[in-house]
Amino acid sequence: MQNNLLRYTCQIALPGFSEASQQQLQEARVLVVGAGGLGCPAAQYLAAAGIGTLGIADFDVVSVGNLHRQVLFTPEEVGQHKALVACEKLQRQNPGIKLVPHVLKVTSDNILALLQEYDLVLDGTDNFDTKYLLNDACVLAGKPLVYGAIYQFDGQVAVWNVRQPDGSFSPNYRDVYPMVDDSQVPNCAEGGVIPTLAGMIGCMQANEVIKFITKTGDLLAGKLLLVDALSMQSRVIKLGKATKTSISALPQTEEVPTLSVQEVKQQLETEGCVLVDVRNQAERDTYHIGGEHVPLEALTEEAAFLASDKPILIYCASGKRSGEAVKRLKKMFPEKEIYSLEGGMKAWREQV
Amino acid sequence: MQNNLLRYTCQIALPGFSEASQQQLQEARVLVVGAGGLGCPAAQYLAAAGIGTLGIADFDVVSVGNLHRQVLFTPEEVGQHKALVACEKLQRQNPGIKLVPHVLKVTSDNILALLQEYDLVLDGTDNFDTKYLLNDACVLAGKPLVYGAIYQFDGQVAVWNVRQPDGSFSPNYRDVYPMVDDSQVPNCAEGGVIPTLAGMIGCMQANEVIKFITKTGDLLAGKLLLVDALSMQSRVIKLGKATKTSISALPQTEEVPTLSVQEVKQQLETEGCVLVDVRNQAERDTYHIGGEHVPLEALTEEAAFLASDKPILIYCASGKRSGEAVKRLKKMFPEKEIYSLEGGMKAWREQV
Amino acid sequence: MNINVLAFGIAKDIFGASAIEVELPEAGTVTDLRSKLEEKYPRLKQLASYMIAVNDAYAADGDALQQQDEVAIIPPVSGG
Amino acid sequence: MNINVLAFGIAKDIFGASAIEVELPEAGTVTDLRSKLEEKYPRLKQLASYMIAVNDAYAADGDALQQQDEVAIIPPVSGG
Repeated sequence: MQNNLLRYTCQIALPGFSEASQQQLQEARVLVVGAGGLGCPAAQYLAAAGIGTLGIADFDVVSVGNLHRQVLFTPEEVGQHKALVACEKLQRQNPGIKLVPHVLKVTSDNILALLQEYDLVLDGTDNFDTKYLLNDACVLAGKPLVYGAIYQFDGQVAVWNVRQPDGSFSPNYRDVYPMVDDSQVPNCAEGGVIPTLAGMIGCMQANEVIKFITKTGDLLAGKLLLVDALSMQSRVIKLGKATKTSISALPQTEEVPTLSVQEVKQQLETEGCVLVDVRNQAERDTYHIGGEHVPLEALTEEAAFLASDKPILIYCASGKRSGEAVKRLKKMFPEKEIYSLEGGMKAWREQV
Repeated sequence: MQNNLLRYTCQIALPGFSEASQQQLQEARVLVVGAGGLGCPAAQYLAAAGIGTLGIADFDVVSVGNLHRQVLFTPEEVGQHKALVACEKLQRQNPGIKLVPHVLKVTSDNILALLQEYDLVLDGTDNFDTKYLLNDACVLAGKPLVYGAIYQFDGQVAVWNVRQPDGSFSPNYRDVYPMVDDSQVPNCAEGGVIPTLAGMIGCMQANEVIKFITKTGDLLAGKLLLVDALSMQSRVIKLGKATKTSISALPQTEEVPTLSVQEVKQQLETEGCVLVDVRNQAERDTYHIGGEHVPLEALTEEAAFLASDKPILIYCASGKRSGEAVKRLKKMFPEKEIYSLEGGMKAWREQV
Repeated sequence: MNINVLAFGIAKDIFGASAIEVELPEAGTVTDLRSKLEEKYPRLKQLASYMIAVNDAYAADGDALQQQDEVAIIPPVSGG
Repeated sequence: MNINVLAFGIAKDIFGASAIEVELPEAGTVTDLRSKLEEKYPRLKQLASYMIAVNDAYAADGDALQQQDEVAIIPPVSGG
């Protein structure tokens, strides 16, 4: 056996695996989008198993609140770009593969060019906008997407858009969820997530990637796996063989004007701004930084704060609902200066 | 919120969790035995989630063949003690917890003293002898054991020996498998293992630890979870409420005399020794280092090699069957000089 | 007929339970179930989409339901 | 009666299949199944112990089996 294969002896020994399977892994080019709770464990195992070209796309920096589940990062790295830190560590873990950091936010402008460099995408993102963007881009590019998502104790895994022997493609995210109002679904910053579930689901995604590349086992294509970390019961939902959706264009990425915690502090100390809290009453009662309180649902009816000529800063728990609020208000008042607080109260409490 | 809790915001936000749950995790003392395929991911998530005292027991050093699934280690650390490397990395990951390396092989002589320092044990071992030792020691000490095991694409998880409200204890390993002839069950070095399954099962074990400590969800006590990484179908087998076994003493750890690859090389270059390969014909045909070929099943009938007055070195794929062979022969011929090749052909090919 | 409906993810919060019973006319369909649920739990409709699975398979709107079916409401999840 | 037996782990190698059919007398027990299997697959007996689960529950040796039962052979696993 070649010396460089010694590392992989215990997987080459698997039934159905061979040195040729290891060669397939070495030749594969996999893009992990999002180096967060799912992306960290997935990338660790893909690197360990010898995926030859592993891209990590993330525009964000490490924050303290990430550390309970994003196991590639340490407190010393808070403030550094996740994609760079992840690639550096994974390169040390496996010097025999190529790691490619992409410090960028994937958008409708850049995603198709990025996909050209890869055979397969792993969805480690944490928001619906990017999940739909990745899904639609993979459908347009004809490439499989290994999807994962988590919330509290519930996880989902599937492999979307796999070409079948008859030329059709397996179902994709829009077959299951045609569209979502994301302000109605809390994210992990709001509802919490158990770190070990992120680990399980990320490993399951990496597992599907390895199965796809080496043509081993039964893929979760045309299926959706549901995992409940409270009971460890799981079930596989059959989705049908082929997609019934037709996707012909990407959803356009909307830019939401944001201000960072530091920028807001400076603004408050100088010309000031109108603060608007769009969280619910219970969240407001627990902790707030002043200003008006207008829950997101009531926003367009109770927008009296728009009368001020100061800039408006909208905040919520994580920046998600405030981003949605800014989008809605900007549609009605495109000339108004309205911002969302980046990272919401979570970032505020970490940084102030 | 206190500054040192910011790291844990996203798990304190979970339904049923609170700052008090985080305090329970901080006060817990968990021992991970085996820093291998299961121990690495389990310890990563236990450290990330803030287990206050985390012990890592492993006597072994990092080898190249570990790296495809033991994600805490890099090629630079080959030859270093796993427990030390793991504790150093996990301490950087979470400086707010106490990490305790135990560079030792757990045996019937030391296990009970070791358990006194901990509330709960996570089984990350890779052999039946240590699994039974841990099981029986936890039963004697009245402490829960979070069990995990993997082979090829199959994984198992359970929580043994949990005290019930009525004072009885939930089933343990011996309720399911009273005893095993371990020479009949191949290990990962022989049959292979998919790295991502190690990640999943390790994370599931850490998940049960967190659930136990914070009294969240339904534990896998009185149950055995089976996971199939090929299909991602899993099932939970009900084992009954209370144990039916009675354990009153520890199995005595048998010392198997071994020689390392380097020691064998030296021996061969000086006074020489009798080599005996106890693998099967297919393994023999693929690669061997000479000497007699006597498969383990035939060993006690075909022991003509015992006539030599040179030391006898028995080898197999990983050191497991050769260890078993040495035990059997030593019982029959206690005065003979018989050794097992440590790490088997796997270690040989890595080091020669 | 009474249909037993299991809740996943945020549907547990919306129903306030991990399973509920829903009364439907004989030969009711998935669409009937959706209307009934959205009438009682308006937040479900606000999700814009959620999957209904019957006996562990995706159910289309016109599919007929039967008393013994195991029905699951599986809302979207976005965390990562 | 014919019992459908699912194989896990090393039992798949021993049977050479992930499921086999075993012919048992009516009202046969788990012990009868064990004997039948060990006679046909001696390697199973060499494991020293393996679990038999019936309809996802641990089955003791005296338990009676029925035609429609889902039987699983779950050998021990030691890897880590």
